[in-house]
Amino acid sequence: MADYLPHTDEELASMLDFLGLASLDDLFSAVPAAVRLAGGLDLPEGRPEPDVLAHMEALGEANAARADRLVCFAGAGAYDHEVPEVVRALAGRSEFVTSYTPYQAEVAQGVLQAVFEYQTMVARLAGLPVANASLYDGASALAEAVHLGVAATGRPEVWVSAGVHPHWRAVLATLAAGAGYQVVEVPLADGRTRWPQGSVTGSPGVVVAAYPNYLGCLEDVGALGPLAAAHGAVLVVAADPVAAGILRSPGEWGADVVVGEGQAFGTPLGFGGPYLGLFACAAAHVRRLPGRLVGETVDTSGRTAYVTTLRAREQDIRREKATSNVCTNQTLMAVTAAVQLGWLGTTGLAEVALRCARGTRYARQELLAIDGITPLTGDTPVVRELAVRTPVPARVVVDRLAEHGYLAGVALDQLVGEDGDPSVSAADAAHGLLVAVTERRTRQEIDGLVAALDKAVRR
Amino acid sequence: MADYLPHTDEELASMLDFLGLASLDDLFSAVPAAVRLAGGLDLPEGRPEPDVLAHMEALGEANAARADRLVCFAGAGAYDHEVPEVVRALAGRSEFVTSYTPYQAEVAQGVLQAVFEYQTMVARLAGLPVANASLYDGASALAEAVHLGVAATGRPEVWVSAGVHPHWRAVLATLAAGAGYQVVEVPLADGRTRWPQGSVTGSPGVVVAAYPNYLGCLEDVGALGPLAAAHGAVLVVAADPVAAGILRSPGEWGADVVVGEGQAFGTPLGFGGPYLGLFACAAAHVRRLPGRLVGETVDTSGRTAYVTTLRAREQDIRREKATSNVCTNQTLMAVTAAVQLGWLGTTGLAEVALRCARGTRYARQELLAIDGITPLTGDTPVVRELAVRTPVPARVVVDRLAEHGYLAGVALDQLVGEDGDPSVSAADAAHGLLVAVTERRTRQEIDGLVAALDKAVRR
Amino acid sequence: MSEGPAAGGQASSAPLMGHASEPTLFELSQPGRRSWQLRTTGIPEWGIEDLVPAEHRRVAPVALAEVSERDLVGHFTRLSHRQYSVDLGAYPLGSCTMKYNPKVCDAVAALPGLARVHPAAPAELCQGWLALLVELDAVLCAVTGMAACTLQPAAGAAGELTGLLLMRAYHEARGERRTRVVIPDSAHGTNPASVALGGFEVTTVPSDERGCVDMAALLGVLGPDVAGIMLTNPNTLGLFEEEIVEMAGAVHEVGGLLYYDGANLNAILGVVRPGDMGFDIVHMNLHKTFATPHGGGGPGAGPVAVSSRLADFLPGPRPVRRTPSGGGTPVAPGSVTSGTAPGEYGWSWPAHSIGRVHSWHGNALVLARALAYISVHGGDGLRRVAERAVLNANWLRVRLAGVLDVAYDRPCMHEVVFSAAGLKKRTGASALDVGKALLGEGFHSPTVYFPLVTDEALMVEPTETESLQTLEALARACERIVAAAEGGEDLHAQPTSTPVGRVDEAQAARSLVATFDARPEEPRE
Amino acid sequence: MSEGPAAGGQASSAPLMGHASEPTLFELSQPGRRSWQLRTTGIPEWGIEDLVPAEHRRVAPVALAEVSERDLVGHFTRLSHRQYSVDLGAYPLGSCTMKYNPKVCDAVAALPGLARVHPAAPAELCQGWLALLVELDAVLCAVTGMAACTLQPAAGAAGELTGLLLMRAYHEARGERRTRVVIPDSAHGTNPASVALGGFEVTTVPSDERGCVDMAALLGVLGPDVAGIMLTNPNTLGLFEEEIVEMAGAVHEVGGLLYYDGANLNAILGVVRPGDMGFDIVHMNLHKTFATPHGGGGPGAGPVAVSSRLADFLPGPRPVRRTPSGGGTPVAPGSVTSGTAPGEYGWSWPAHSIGRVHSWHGNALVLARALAYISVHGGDGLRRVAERAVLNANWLRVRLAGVLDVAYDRPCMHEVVFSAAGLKKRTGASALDVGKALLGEGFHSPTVYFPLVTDEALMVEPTETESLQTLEALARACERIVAAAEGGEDLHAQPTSTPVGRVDEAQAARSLVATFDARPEEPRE
Ligand SMILES: Cc1ncc(COP(=O)(O)O)c(C=O)c1O
Ligand SMILES: Cc1ncc(COP(=O)(O)O)c(C=O)c1O
Repeated sequence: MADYLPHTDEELASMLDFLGLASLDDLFSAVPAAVRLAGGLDLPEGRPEPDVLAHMEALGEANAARADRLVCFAGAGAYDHEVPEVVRALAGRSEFVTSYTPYQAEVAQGVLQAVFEYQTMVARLAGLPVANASLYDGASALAEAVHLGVAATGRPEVWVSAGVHPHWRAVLATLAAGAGYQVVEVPLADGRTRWPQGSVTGSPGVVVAAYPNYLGCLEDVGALGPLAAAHGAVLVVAADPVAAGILRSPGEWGADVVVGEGQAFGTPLGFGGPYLGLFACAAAHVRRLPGRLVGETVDTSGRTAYVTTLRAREQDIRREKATSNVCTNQTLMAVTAAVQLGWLGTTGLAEVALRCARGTRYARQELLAIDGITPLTGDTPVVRELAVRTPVPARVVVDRLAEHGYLAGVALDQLVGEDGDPSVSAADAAHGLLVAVTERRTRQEIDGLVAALDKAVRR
Repeated sequence: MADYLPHTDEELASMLDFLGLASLDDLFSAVPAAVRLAGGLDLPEGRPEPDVLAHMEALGEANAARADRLVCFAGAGAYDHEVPEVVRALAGRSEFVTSYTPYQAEVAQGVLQAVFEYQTMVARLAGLPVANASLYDGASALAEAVHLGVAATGRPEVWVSAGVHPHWRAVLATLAAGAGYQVVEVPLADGRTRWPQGSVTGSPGVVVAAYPNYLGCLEDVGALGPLAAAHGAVLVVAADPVAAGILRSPGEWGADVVVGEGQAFGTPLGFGGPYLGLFACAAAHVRRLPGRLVGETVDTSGRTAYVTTLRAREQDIRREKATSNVCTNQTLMAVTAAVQLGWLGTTGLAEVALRCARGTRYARQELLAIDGITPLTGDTPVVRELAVRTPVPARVVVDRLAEHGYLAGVALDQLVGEDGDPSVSAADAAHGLLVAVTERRTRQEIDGLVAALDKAVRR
Repeated sequence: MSEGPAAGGQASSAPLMGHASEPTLFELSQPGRRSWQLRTTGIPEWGIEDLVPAEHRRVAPVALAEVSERDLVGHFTRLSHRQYSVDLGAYPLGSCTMKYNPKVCDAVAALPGLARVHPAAPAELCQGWLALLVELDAVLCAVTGMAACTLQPAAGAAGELTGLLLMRAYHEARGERRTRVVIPDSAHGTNPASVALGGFEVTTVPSDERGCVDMAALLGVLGPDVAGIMLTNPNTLGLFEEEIVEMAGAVHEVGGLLYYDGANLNAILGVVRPGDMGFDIVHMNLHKTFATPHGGGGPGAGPVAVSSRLADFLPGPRPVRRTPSGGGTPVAPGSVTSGTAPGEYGWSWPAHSIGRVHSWHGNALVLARALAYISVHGGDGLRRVAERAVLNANWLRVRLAGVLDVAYDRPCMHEVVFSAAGLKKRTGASALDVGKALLGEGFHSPTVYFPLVTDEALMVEPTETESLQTLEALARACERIVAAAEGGEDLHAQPTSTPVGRVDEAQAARSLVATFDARPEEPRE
Repeated sequence: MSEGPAAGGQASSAPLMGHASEPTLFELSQPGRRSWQLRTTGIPEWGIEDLVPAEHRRVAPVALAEVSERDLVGHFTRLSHRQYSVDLGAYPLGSCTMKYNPKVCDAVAALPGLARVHPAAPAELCQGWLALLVELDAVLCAVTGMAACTLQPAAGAAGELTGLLLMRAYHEARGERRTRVVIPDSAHGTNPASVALGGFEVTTVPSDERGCVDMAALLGVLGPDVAGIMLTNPNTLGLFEEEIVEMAGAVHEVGGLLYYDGANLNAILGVVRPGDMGFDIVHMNLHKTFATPHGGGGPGAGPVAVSSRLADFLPGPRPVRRTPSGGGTPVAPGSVTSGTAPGEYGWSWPAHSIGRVHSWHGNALVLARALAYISVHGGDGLRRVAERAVLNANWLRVRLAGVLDVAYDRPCMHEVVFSAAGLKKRTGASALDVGKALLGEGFHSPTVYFPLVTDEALMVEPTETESLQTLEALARACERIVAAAEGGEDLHAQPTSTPVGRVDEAQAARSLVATFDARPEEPRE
């Protein structure tokens, strides 16, 4: 009977008395008797905290793939980056963790200012003037960008590169069913999107590309600005925010909207969530920006202060005219990202990106030296991740390597799902392995992976 | 070259310039050249945080006895009690962790009030009116109590029951060498101290007993008040603060000073430290109370406020006339204890003590059912811990049980040391095993221990 | 800030030390400083030229702040001191269920066995996580009285949209094209927005004088083109829709579905289940009902549970306990253990799945927190939660009846809506003024101006974790504030004891400064 | 507190929300409430009568507070908001070395492999801990230039007493009974107190006009009955004792030993080692020099390192790397690895050990923090620490020279002592007043009235982790304060922006209320 309720028996009695009620049941007299639960919930009895914690620990033990047991070479949009204790400690402060959405600015300057700083950082990363306070994850950020683009152009045709993360495309497809978009997937070849050339049919309101794409490749994003412009379409770039530390910003490449997955900035792998949807856009679109936005202003005595602003775009004002329904977002992850990016700073982010690229390059060199392993994306440059073809099915490789202490990567067919991906051949899906090398991976670990893989593909 | 220093190269230059110095070396011109370190410290190069953390983790992996790997039945003054996350979270708040001794009360009400609450709790536990803000550990609390007693009575003869923790007695002996006390150890038989009866020689200024003693036994403390009074001595009781949850308080038994080890209140085993020296005393001795003391008062506008008080007892005022030199104490552990005792509350402390007693009783019953295992302390009642004789040397038992996942207890000879303890026969020391059962131990764990022990002593 | 440099070590921005503004991290920055430290890797240190083709190379690094770890810590610690939170005091924010968040859940979410698992790990290597999700799925079905669940939606609104897409898929599968969704006028703004994104039109039904859906009006708008209705019960006025069974009958009669907005589920835990009331689709806000904390605005989690006829449409893949045939089998709450047989758990796609609604599997660590919270309480405990939440709200309703006007003078559920309309007319003090004055009294403000159907609404949700003493203190604070207003005090000046006074929202919107780079040249002060 | 009940959920005591007092936990208590939850054990639930003989049984339970977890969290979170700390801002408290405490050390101290190890585990089962201690021992010897070390003393003062007992044992082993220990008049109060507890008499030597030990006076007090001298260098005035080599010679000449009080070690890390200056015994304050944080007053750690002739007297048991012969071998810093051979590390008793000085092995988790801190810095890094600490102090000394009087106008080491004597004479504002006013400016106060040899001392130790911008802001704050005093403002009213104003210390001492139970019947307010 342990719980978090303060009421003593005497207090219960006196409160009921105050209300003129005979029992706690009487509180629910408005609930029709016919539908009231007779026997209580069909749930096990409550258990004390330490028992529950022990159960959760046991569940954790049953996860062989934990990154403290298997060296993590899996990526595909979720990465094992360095998160120092200082970031965990600051972002974990209970004032940030246990507050609500900052509706009362006078007592919410902590979250508001942190989000303001986050917005600044994301905008700078994207190379665009404004960023919102976060969305759920990369996929939802992409979907919101498409909502924005369609609303801005009034054209529901959406061209999406197959280099965009398969799950994000899947989410977009799900939501498009409601919103009524026509999504056209543009396939890859050798790791590059084959955008339609010259005069083509169709009239996209939105064009979506990835930079680098989910196979780690740097595509010719330079061509996209003109392509989108030619159609009067909004150009959305799904960018990897870590690689952005060494790459030209999507804004410079002409993107109108930049979206991304911000997990890399201080958030644990956490089996896929909570993560962080990054969203930045050009000034022209600021009043269509989905979700919350923090602005700087002053208080009555002229002191700098922060407040959520441009509420008129939001669903609680626009109701059925809203183009987004997001309310609760991922603020704590945005605050975490602000702390992590504060920790990294100008030089640190560049260094992390550089180290990822170096590790990827080293792993590529060593992996391709294994007999039977070939690149999946030709010689298209990769900086963040690399896709190789393995002689045995990639799922088998992953299983075998787990026995040697490595999570070798992500098998492509697991990622693209049962139905496959039009841009990946069935054979490539089955034999494609996506390997991510973050700045945390050492040469020794890569050499170990390569040695184990060498054995595994020949067994 | 990663460190925590903010100085940029430009700033270094400008600061040196401001001082009219040519180099950083010039800052040390007062240091005679002859003794200056030429080649720098003979230490390895600095390593980045993640490398150091990994090294520390590896050291932790090399500790087989960690309580998350071996079920902990070791006690002897250091216990594996429940510490909920809420206590760790609150006591770990950085305001408590990174502040200094509360010299500036206006900005230290947090620590001061928490310590005031701690003092109240310790005093109530002890059954005495006042408690200090903490001492280093149980041993140092005992030594300080003896300092107080000798100073109060002016008599340097100290009678100490051999039921007092062997290490505490050892520390007392070490410090007595400086202070010039004559320490007389009074031996145990069957777990009870054989205090001198009738008219005896000697004139103790201080009498020290343990309740329960380190073998877990409840001694006849009722006789001690009169004994001490007969000699005009100060009665010091070293009490286990958890068992105090169900035992008559030492104050009720007539103690003038109560000391104890407060580790049980929220502090991890931590290989023996930092722990928490508990210290409470009768009103008569308040001006001799060692260490810091927080008092309640008001601020200029009459608001309740807290401040360290009776500073005049302290070493920074009394200097060579001080009877204690303690300055830095264990405040954070005192704050932790206040939180943990706040979490336990009146019913929780009693419940923990009761559960320890039940577990000890159950373990006793099951252990003594093993062929060849006998009690070491006869039928003297035990509530906190129990000592048994094992047919094979206790150290061997501990080693063997470790292979089965148990830290079976503490081998007596390890505790009493190479020179043995006058109150424990050599045979008992070699074959004595001290088993502690906290409220965290389940029946399944005890049954497992017993089954493994049964096998181990017969192997 | 006082004149002088922006200094990392100056605490005058912490309320403890005074009320200056905290400089931004960018102002604390000095080129050449750093906090970061990275692992030694031994990998060849190729230059950027060797790694990235010239045209892709960034010309200048992304300009972030450059601060020492010491200044980073000072900055964010001081910011935390400028932030109210449940851990500091009561947070009676209506519709938000700001109850105490047990710390044990932080420990759960930090377990390396949960926090450090990659979401794309093969099922074989993450059996613990799958078991956890399967267990939570079963538990949420038991709590809501539904048949199956998706854990993917990341928040309540995402759950709403998912639910509406399920509604659409369901009707389409039956060859029906229904275009309208009915929503009461007291509904939360996310409901109509979700309806629009789901590709439906909104039909609004008014509330009657008792604060409930006007039954006659409802009957009037129902028809064969109605896809369904979205309700929360208790509704956003904190009142239980007593005619829910009749409403359900009427909606089902015309072939529509009932959607339950779970924002108010806290009130009825263990008392009545949405499924038993006739709902077909239910979203839950785990960050409210199951205390997974709200994180200053998120993350949340918005699982959606459905009746059996909708199960085949749920998003995929779903975590399941595997059967030899390869499909999933339903599990009973509490029947999941960690001593899983190899391959016991896996992923499965519902036959007519609408597809994914999340990059991965939902806000997994939030889900783990919710399961821990529920496990500690058990069935009985959850019922106690509802009882105490409702008791607290009613106690405040009666206690404050003479102080503020109760919007609907009848027993409420877990929250109660007051109106400051009378007060405003008499004294000029608005709902907002009362809320701001409460800040100065040591409490968070209630929700103001929602629901829209109540004039000058003050929506108070004390939650079950606040004590009678706290309720009494809150009531006295309200009394003092109202008395002050009646006594002629101008509440517009409130609050005065907070880190900043009232902020100029109009200026924020008029001259938008949403990043540091958009700051006007001359400093404001 | 405003009138009304003491309410767990009212945050008006948090500076963020106003400045009321926080009720004690006892006032928040209500019989019947609880926070605790304990494991299910399955052990028979014997009653107390079955377990404890009647005469030993407690009649009534220990009266503690009874609060909900929610109120526990609210209370201590609010208390934390009433507490200044390094993490909030600069803490230029002289002699205390309040530098930034790296968070990585918190992670180290929380590692289950370190935090959850029982201290009486057999050496075989705690090889990692033993290796850690052996490594730290070697590192501290390298830093101080000594031969061997004990890690047991729990703080600086405990180290002092240990050192004096070593001194005593050393002389006694040589058949000498020396009775006096020399201490400069600027020494910290623990030094004379430790001398007394060590069974020696104190002989005080004065400082000369340059702030250093008066050499002539020292020579005058030395003799065959002098056991040794206790010094800190730089001394408590922040000045380096330039004649240290001569002093060491003179003390050694008469057969005495030199004790180094390590409170100021931060200033000379990597620049000069106490061993090289001629010291025989050195204690270190790891909580100062090696940033193990000070915890609001502790825990600290005060290891004592000694020259080879004192090694055999060290407290035991000592952690050692085992030799086949059973003894220990010295190790080089950095040579310790975790891939230990079984039984590589063990415990060993020095031949003539003075005995234990701690219940177990010292404040082990503090020691682990210190080793982590040192490992990150390495030899070079520690030297940088000293350089920057000294640079910061000198910069402030020169920067503030026109504002406050520098006690000794010459280059200082890591701290600088100002005097407010002149200011006080001119304006009535004392050192204390300046310190209190600094609180209101967002800084912790310097150490005031220590060292005793300086009138109206303000002892400023900025430490190396504060930035130039922070120093400048601190200097400006001092300027503002002095200007205000010169302008006739009464600084006695300061601080006004803190949670409480100046506290009545006299009343605290006069009518002692050291527990809640000692509170006078009627409330003060
Ligand atoms: C009634 C109601 N419905 C829906 C929502 C939206 O939920 P979320 O914020 O989790 O997206 C809210 C949140 O405030 C709500 O109060
Ligand atoms: C010069 C000096 N010596 C000794 C000490 C005592 O050290 P500790 O507080 O760690 O016992 C201090 C502490 O302030 C000090 O400043």
